[in-house]
Amino acid sequence: MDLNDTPEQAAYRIQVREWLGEHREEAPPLRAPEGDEEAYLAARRTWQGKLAEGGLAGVVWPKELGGQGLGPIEQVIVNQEIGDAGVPGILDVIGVGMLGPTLIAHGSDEQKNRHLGPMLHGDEVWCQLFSEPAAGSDLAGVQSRAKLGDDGRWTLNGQKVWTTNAQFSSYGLLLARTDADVPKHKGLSMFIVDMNAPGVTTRGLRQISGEAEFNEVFFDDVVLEGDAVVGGVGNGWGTALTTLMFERLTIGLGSEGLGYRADRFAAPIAADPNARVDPDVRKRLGEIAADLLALRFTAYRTLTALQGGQIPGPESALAKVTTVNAAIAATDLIADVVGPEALDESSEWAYAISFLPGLKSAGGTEEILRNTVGERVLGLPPEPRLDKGIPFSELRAKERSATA
Amino acid sequence: MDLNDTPEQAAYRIQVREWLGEHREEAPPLRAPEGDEEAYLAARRTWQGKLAEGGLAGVVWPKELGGQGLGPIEQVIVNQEIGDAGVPGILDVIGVGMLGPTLIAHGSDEQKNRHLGPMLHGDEVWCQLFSEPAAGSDLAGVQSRAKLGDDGRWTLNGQKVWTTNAQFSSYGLLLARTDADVPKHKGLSMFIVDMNAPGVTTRGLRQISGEAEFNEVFFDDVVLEGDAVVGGVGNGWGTALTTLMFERLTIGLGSEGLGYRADRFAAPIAADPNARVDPDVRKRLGEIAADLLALRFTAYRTLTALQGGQIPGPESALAKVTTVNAAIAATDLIADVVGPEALDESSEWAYAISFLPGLKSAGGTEEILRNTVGERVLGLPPEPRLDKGIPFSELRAKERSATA
Amino acid sequence: MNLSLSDEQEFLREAARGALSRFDTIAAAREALEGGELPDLWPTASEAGWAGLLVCEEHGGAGLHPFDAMLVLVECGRVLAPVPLIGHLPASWLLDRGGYADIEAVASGAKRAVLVPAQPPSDLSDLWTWEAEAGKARVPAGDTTQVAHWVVDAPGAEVFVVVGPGGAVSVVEGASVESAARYDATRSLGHVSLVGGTSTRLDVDPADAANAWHLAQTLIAAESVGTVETCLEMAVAYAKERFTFGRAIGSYQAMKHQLVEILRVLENSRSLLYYAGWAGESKPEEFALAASAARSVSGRALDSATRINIAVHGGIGATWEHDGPLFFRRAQLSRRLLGGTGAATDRVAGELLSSAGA
Amino acid sequence: MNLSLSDEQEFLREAARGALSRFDTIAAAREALEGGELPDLWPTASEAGWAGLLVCEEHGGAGLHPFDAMLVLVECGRVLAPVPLIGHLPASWLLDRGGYADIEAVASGAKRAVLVPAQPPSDLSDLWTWEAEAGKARVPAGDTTQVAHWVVDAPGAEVFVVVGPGGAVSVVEGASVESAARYDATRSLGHVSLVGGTSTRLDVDPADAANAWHLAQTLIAAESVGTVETCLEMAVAYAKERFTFGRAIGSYQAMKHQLVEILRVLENSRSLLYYAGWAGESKPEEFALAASAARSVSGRALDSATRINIAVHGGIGATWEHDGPLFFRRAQLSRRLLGGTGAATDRVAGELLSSAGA
Repeated sequence: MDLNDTPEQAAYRIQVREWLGEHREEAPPLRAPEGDEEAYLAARRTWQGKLAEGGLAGVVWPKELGGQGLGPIEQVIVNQEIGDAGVPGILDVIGVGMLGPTLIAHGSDEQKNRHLGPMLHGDEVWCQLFSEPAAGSDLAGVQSRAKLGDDGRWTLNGQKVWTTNAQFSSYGLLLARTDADVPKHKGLSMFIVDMNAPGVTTRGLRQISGEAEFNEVFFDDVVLEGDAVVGGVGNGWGTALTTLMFERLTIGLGSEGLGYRADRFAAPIAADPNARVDPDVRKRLGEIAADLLALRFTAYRTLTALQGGQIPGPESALAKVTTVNAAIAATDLIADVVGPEALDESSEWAYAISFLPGLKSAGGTEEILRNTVGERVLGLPPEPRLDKGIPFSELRAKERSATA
Repeated sequence: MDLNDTPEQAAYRIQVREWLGEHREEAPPLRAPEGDEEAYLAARRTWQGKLAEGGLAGVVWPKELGGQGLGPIEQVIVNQEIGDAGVPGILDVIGVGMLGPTLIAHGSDEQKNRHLGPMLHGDEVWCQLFSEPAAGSDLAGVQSRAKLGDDGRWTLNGQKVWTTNAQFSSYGLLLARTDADVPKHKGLSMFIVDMNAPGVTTRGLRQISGEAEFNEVFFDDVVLEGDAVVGGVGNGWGTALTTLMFERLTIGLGSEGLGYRADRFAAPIAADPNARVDPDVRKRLGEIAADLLALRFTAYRTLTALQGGQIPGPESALAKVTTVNAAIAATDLIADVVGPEALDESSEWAYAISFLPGLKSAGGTEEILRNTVGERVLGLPPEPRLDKGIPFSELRAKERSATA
Repeated sequence: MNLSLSDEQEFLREAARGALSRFDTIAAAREALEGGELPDLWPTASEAGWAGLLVCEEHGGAGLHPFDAMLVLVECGRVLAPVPLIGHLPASWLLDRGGYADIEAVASGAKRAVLVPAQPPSDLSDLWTWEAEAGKARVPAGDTTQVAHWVVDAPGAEVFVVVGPGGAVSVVEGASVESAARYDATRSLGHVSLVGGTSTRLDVDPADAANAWHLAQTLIAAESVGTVETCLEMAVAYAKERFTFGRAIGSYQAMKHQLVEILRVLENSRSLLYYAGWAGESKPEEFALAASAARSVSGRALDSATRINIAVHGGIGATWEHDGPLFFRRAQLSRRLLGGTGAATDRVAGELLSSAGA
Repeated sequence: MNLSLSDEQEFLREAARGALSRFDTIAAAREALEGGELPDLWPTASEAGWAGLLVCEEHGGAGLHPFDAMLVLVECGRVLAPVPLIGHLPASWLLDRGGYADIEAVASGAKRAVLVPAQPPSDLSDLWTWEAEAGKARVPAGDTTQVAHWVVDAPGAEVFVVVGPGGAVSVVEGASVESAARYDATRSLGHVSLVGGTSTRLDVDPADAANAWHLAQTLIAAESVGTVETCLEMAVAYAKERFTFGRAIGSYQAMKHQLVEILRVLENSRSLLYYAGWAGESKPEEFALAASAARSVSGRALDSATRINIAVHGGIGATWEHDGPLFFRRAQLSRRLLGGTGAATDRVAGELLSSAGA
């Protein structure tokens, strides 16, 4: 049991640290200055380009595609050193972490050559266009339709939702239905979509807090070239599963607890002389903190597994359940201790209290995560499926009649 | 809003109280003296007979069948006065409260004439033979088999479980399968079974606490006369639903919280000067107590509904969920406060801690209760049923092959 | 024994629902978060006779009981209607008992009153206390402290009924109020400075001052019950019409059991409103226990119901356009006002421990 | 970075599982509730080298680390094996550090030692304390108090390593033990009277006395993890084979999600065993925090897992013949020993608040 680097890893860490030492002055600040988001985005893109040139982006991408051809531990070392240097990481985590690897696995040579370079360098940011208003948990139920015309081009109509970064993305990877007359998993295809094409509209989706954390994206008769398909027509579901696997990996390698650290929550309580000696407050804080501390070593265990060549399984989703619920309990506790002042709109706690209910469903509801883990990890039998083998078009008709 | 009696109710209450004042000296103690259970049971039977003669048993039974022909409020008045007088109530609550009313509703005249009198007077105690090891939540899945012979008599084989009072019952009301080749709800019939017949074996079923709160009952080639069927061959499910409805009614009229009263739990905490000022202890006690206090008025609301001619719906089951969970939380709290001494086998708290996990499942698991309330009260759609319309014999075969 | 509503109570409830339905209070709640105006419901409340609900008939009121007031508050809670009754009703009740000269104006609604409440002593402390500006401690009522914080319904009130040291009650006119809206724009809230106001002692018993506190607890409890009712209705409706994997989501146990959990805590809360109503009218020695229990259970119900409602709606339930977040905001602030759900729960324990120790 | 078990650790674990499998400890746990004899596992433990696991090699031990001891305790917990290591191991570790003369006999298992532990001071109190006989308070360690209550593994021990006032450590031989079995017959427990024993001061730092307390916390945490593992396996197996309404009960969300909840808290508990093991070996300043967190999470996991296991089994899970109740009894007692899960949770908070306040 050892939390230290191997000699090779230590050498790599020094190399990364040296590069950061030389270039940290060129980095933009961690957060955008008030009212200057445009310029800040541009600076973040430039910085991503520098990181890519320095070999600190696409660490696990193959060398021939502009990456470093290294392993997940090296990626974590880069993440840690970037964190310690107090500079931002790459802007396009979704592209480089999840969508690029999907293209690498399923894309054509032309697609890789055209897109991977600008993605890696931050010249073109990408977004993930999977979820829809009626297809969240049941992702294979997407209704966005792409129709093949006689000219070999596709016409896309539909709506996506919960799309991070759509407002400044150049491209999106989009899951659409290309055949409604086969069972739902079988009629899907994956497309590359130019976010600046005519017919694409992006609208910010405001959350409880009032901030627009996500976007809705609308497609009205958007024309896609025949070569926009990734991984073959009708193979969209398999391609999507690859993306989701890389999503889990990105989460598994993420920093502990999405920034919800035990010490952050302890600070406002330590500041209140009544609260810090109150047995009820201490019990609540102790339980929350112990849960969050566990996640730190859960991440190390995941890394150990990765080093051994294992891919993190769906059980890593349980860390998200623990994180979100602990963070909810922690912000509740803090508001109980601080009182209504903690609910002032300018308070970081009010923001977290607003943000967390949505986070509970983001990336799959807690219920769906528990189903998946129960079935895939514990081997429990699935629920009876009413949609098995039924053509998608009939499914929708059935639902409409049931709620009519 | 009035918790007082109407003038008629007040008059009835005085009448009941006077009878109890005259006869309370004849009552046995509330609990059996150590090591003298046999004699105590006999005394309880005699006392039930006296209550019946005084009109304090079978309050809601029709007059012509030995009852008083009164309403549920009068039943509650009797319960309250018996409680206040510090004497035990009737011994055979299950017979008089649930099984007798089922016979009244579905039995033949001969069955009523033969059985209701001795049941009401405690001469013959009854037990309910519904649940089986493989048919608890899914009661319609009973496997006990009754076969009709050429001589018009039935031969019964099978096993029942969770049977209260079986060890001293004269008769039982038993749900058995009489046709395995039709869907499961349709092949059931209800029987009156002589518990002293050859082939009936009763065995105490010990709980966590070490006490035998329930019994298992085995039937080996037990012969039942043709007239033992209640409510017609193949109508067993409908008859059973009547019993379950009276079960809910009995619970709805029961005393608040199955004896788990807030003040009982407060006593040991009040006795500890550290605990009684500890904010965490107080919060836990306050939450538990508030929940239990609610049930007192839930019972009054149920009574109000009964007076208005309504039958309590499945939502009354939620009171059981609240009670059991509050009692578990309360005994936990007390053991935390008192320490390991609370877990001494002689402690009332150790007994409750042992008893409560079983109570969680008794009378239907919490999960089944929540399903029922969700569907019948909130109108939520049921889960897909895999056993609909399939003959019972094929169902069992399917299960066996699935687990083989 | 009969807990049915009387015909008058049924009428009161229906009338309240009808009167409030003339305003789109939920849309207003959202707009107010961005600076929109809330509708002024006080004329409606006055017209309906709610202002004088607890003032005796000879002083121009309706002479009704706490339970009747709770029925109105349930309706307010259902639609997040900003009617300042939690402040006004206990104040009017104290003014009535204390022989306040201008009581008829208070009963008619011409003068709006507000209770500047103090939490009565408990088995742990013999102090009367006010809400602290921030932090977990409370501050001694009145005297040296001249600013009462987080007073519900203070903005716009004319008559301040202030509970001070020892439960002494004064009428202050001319107090200044700093509005202190936080997170839930429908909750009128202010810091009340008593400096510069004219104060007149009101001749009421400290026991009445304590009952005014408990009365406020029952009203915020009732309001919570109404909000929980709406959350349950919203969530159940959505669970029936939203499909996933070919089934309505309400058919899944994980959803169904959460919805039933709302029903369970709602039923428990309702039962405790009856308890508090009955005790308030017929069993004064149990009013503190009953009111505290009602606040405790309904406060926790409000928190879980507003969260479950969002979760049942999935991602969409956490968006600005959805109504779920408005109810959630209500819950987050409500549970921390008037001592918070926590103080009420503590008092339930304290009442029981005192009895058990006696 | 590498948290995999070394080959030696894998071997230690497999060997422990193998050695314990030669006894039917679960059946013995049931029989012992009715006065049956428990198997004496000390010879097995000594032979396997567990007695000297934490004693350095030059004193006849294996010179291993807390994490290795935890691996053995997980195996004990899996089958409710009554091996008195929670008392012996921290005692042996202190004896080794303090230069106890007869350490080789302790390391070989020829002499069984027990820690009479004291809870070290916290941010709230600078007292070292012992378990009270009953009630929520704790009592100051040693000095005037001459009886230590609820000492784990005291019955049958020869060498008592007593932590007294200020964290001073003494070796007492000839103390008398009143056995105090409660509820879980597999848990060796006693009240230790120091009157009449001969006491020798052991030359160790109070920091070591504190670490002995934390070490005991990690061992009871590890034991809990093993018990949770078994409960999860039992419950999952039953959920696959038990059918209701034509489906295996494990296919219902209400069951499935509860089983996943056991997995979730089990995984968190396991991670904290790693944290405690790592801190115990390489990060002493975090050992108190890590050990307390491990105890807190695994103690709560033990409680919920044993309850869910019973609930998944339905009525049958609450019967005497079933194994579920034996695990439940273990949980009910364990969570109230060695300060209880509560004191560990409080210490987690205390450690964080001290750091935040500094």
